[in-house]
Amino acid sequence: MGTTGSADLIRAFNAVAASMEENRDHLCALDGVIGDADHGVAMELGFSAVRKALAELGDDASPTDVFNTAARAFLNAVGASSGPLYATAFMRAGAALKGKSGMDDTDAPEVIAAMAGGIAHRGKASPGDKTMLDAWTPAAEAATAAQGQAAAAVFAAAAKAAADGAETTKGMQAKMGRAARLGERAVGHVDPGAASAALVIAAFAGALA
Amino acid sequence: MGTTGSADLIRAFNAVAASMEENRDHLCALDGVIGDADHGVAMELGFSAVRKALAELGDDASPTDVFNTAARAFLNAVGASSGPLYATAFMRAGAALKGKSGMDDTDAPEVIAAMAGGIAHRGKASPGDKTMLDAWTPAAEAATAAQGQAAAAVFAAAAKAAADGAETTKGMQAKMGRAARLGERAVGHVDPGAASAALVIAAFAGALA
Amino acid sequence: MKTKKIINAGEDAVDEMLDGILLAHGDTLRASASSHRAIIARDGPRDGKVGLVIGGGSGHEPTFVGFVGKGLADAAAIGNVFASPPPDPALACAQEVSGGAGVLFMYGNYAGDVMNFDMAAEMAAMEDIEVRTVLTTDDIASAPPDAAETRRGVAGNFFIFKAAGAACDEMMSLDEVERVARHANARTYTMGVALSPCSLPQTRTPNFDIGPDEMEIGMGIHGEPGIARGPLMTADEITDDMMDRILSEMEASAGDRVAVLVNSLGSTPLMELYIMNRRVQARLADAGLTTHATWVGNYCTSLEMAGASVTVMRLDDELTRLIDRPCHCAMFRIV
Amino acid sequence: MKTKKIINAGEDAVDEMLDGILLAHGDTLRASASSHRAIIARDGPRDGKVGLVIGGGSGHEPTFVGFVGKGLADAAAIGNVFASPPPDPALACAQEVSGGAGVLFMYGNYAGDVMNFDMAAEMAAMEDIEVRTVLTTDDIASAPPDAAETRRGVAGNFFIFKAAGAACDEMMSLDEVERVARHANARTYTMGVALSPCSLPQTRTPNFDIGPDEMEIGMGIHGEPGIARGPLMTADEITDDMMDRILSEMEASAGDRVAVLVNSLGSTPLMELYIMNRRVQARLADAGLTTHATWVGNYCTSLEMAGASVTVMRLDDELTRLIDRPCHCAMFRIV
Ligand SMILES: Nc1ncnc2c1ncn2[C@@H]1O[C@H](COP(=O)(O)OP(=O)(O)O)[C@@H](O)[C@H]1O
Ligand SMILES: Nc1ncnc2c1ncn2[C@@H]1O[C@H](COP(=O)(O)OP(=O)(O)O)[C@@H](O)[C@H]1O
Ligand SMILES: [Mg+2]
Ligand SMILES: [Mg+2]
Ligand SMILES: [Mg+2]
Ligand SMILES: [Mg+2]
Repeated sequence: MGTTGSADLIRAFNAVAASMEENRDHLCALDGVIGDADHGVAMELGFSAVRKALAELGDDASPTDVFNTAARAFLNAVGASSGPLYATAFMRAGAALKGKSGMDDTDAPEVIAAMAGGIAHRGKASPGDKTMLDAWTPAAEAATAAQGQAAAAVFAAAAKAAADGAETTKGMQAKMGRAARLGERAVGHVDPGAASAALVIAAFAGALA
Repeated sequence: MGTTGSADLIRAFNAVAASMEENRDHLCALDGVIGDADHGVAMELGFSAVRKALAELGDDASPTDVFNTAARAFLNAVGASSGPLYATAFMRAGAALKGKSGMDDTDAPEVIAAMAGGIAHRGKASPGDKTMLDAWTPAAEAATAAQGQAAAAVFAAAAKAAADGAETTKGMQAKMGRAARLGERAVGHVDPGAASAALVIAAFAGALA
Repeated sequence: MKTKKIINAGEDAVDEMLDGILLAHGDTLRASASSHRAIIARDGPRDGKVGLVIGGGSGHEPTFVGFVGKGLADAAAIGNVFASPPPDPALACAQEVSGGAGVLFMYGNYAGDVMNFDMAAEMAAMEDIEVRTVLTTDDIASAPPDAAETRRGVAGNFFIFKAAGAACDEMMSLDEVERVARHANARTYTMGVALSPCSLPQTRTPNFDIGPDEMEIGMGIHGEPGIARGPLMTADEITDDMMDRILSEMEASAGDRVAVLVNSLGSTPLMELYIMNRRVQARLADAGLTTHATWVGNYCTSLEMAGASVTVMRLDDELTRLIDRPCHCAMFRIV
Repeated sequence: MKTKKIINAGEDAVDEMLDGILLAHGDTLRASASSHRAIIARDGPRDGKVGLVIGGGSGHEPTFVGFVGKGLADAAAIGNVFASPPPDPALACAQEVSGGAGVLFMYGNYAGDVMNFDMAAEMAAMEDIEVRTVLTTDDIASAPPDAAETRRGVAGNFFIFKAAGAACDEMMSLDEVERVARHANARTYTMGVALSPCSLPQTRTPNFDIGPDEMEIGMGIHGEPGIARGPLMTADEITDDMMDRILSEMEASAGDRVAVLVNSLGSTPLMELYIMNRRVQARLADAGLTTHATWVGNYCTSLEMAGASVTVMRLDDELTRLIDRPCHCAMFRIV
């Protein structure tokens, strides 16, 4: 059974930062259609702040330290909707790993579910509301179903489910966030937060592989 | 020997108004290059105010009344540079015809020279300064040279000279008006006030023919 | 091709703006020592006075930072462009302005702002600072009347914050200030129209597409889609459309007094705003209403977006007194 | 394709704007009975006070009409967009504000304005109103120092009018007011940069062409060509270029005090202006100068043109006192 140490988690966060940089304009364009065109900026800014904060962590940082540091850095750099949502997600992930020196493969589903739970708690959205939760909820389910596999495989399964979930948001009317006032007009467009969620999990999966 | 009555003069002013309407955007474009892009608006507005004011004149209006009415209407509608210049031109033309019931063919050169003189007096420009005077001064000279011909021919000769004069402004650096700060950069472009002057005189010539 | 802006690095725009603001208005404003995104009125805190904290994303200047000063807000928490501030600046604001009588958070009703300010309120509560929250929801284009509480807060902030700030300045209790703030919000109605987009400093890409002869009625101040898109109409037609909607919701009776704000979203010049105001006032007069006061200008902007909004606040004696009360802010003054 | 504007008929824009202004600010402004393009302060005339009449083309709002009010100008003569007013409104202003101590005409140095206001001054003289004229020439981009008297008047009007208006309000004699006005003008330096054009309401066509990544340094406030065109630079580079030129002309000594105006030409938002101000203040501090007061915003615009200007006025004790003196205008207040 494998264990993902703090250094690996930091590498994974760095991979997310690189992915957000790459996808910034795409995510802004998605947000431009049904929101305020800044989601890519928020995600890039947030994860580049995370990368910077993690680079300053000592070698003895625990996985909980890594996630808590990421939470604080993301929140303070971003604000917006994504800030509290991802900060809460990371704080819950950190709590799930409390006292551990690494994330065991068997911890991976719980970590993903904890993040999804944090987002649901903070944002009070329900599945089908056309938010990032429509990527995170199926991701958590897929991760749970992949229990027993290596962390990379768990994250890969979650990433696949998140991407499919993001795709389903096209058919939804938004109930939360800026797009909620659009009614019918939001239908046909992917929710930017769901799209970025799939990228975040995919970057984790890639880095852990 | 022919005489141009007040009604004919009013027709001539109306022809100018029509010409300015037609050339508004062209004159604005010329002004856009070396000035503030409004010369066509000013000329159209001015002569449409003239047309309106002249339409309200009684049948017994003298040529002097026509020119003075035009002066006041133009000035008050326009302001700008063109307003005082044309108002002074028309007031001088009115003065030149003082006490007369019509403009005799032999008066025509004096009327044109009076207008040119009014513009020179008000604007204090010299020939070569790249202003409307570079159309009006040669127009007055050509009109004087055409002394003895019918008014229409006098105006036609003046119009031709004004058009040639306007063309020469291309080679000039501006010394007066908004373009004066341009130095070299004004060279190569026709002065909008000179261009419109040629059109004004040509419309007069056409209406009197 | 990137849009043109007079900026340095896009990601530094907000902090450099705040530097410039503090350099220009250091006599009335300062940054909190604990968060440079918390801008505090030099006047205050006052013992026993409720502290008013406003805030939200940048890009709407003079909203929010320009409305910090004696008689209006005590502090503003400043986010990135079009993004709620995180909890820390809001918490710093609460700490700095608390005079022992509680703190009121007021901001536009956006999901992100609610989450961040709520987190800050929880953190303040742990420090024994009582925080209440009143969301502004004046944008009548953003939801039907039966869901009025879900509407966005837009330019009407100006009146709603002003009333609440004056109530604080009058030393009303937190209960009373909260009541005034809710009352002011309930009586404030805004309709906007957008003609052309703005762009974020970081992307310098237009934040929405719109045809060269189109306008969008009800567009949000971050470029969120509105309620109808159509060909550009005349000033009178646009204003009539806005006033029809405002008047039909406002349920005013002849003789009522109102305050009016005709606001530019950014690049729409005063000339156009005053042309609109001419029609606004005609419509109010037709409805038998009396205009107590009118403001015209850039009060709640969306960077360089073209467009305008009309806000009408239905006054009563209390609101009239509060709106008239002097205030002294960096970018707004009543004497 | 026509540019987008919230207007009715283009040729009605100025008069409809004035209607809207009077409806919004009827407590401080009125139109003259003899010319609806002559906007008069309700406060006044005052016996023995010099009357200050300002004016020029429309499209620069809040310049000129917004600076009419107690302590600043007594009246403004309003022209068509970017066109001097004819003599009649200027004459009406002179008649309305004359308090027996003479009238000062102040306006930007443009051929058209000079001709029209001079005609009005002659007409006023025939009615035994003594009129003096001081032209503003603060645009240092518009001519070299050895031809400073031929320069255009631009955003620096704000300081120059303010000083003269305060001098009138202090009941200085016409000689003294004229001296102050010339002195204020001589100490005021403006540099501007334009990024994108505006368009007249009547033509709705951009008034100049500029590349999508270009800017023009020194462009006039009517879109008159400037001194250099080049690729868009950063805010700091642009500001440095402006400040280099201003500081090299200003001949200030370390310890001198200045007043600063960072002005939007129309659509450039406050965020960009404050980013510029950050650099302006750094440059002033580097030069050992002290900023006495700073104004940032839309003070002298060119409709919706994008761009900005920086004005620095080198103060002495008298100018400091005059700039600080309270004034109460429709669109500008000092308390
Ligand atoms: N209450 C919520 N719960 C979960 N996700 C939400 C909620 N509100 C908004 N979101 C997500 O946030 C995304 C927008 O994020 P972002 O653009 O960064 O913030 P903002 O809306 O403040 O500009 C939306 O696409 C949506 O997925
Ligand atoms: N002092 C002057 N004497 C003669 N003509 C002048 C003078 N100043 C300007 N003009 C003319 O006026 C024209 C510009 O007129 P117009 O655009 O209507 O006014 P403005 O410059 O006020 O916008 C110039 O092209 C020039 O021919
Ligand atoms: Mg967004
Ligand atoms: Mg012109
Ligand atoms: Mg946002
Ligand atoms: Mg002009």
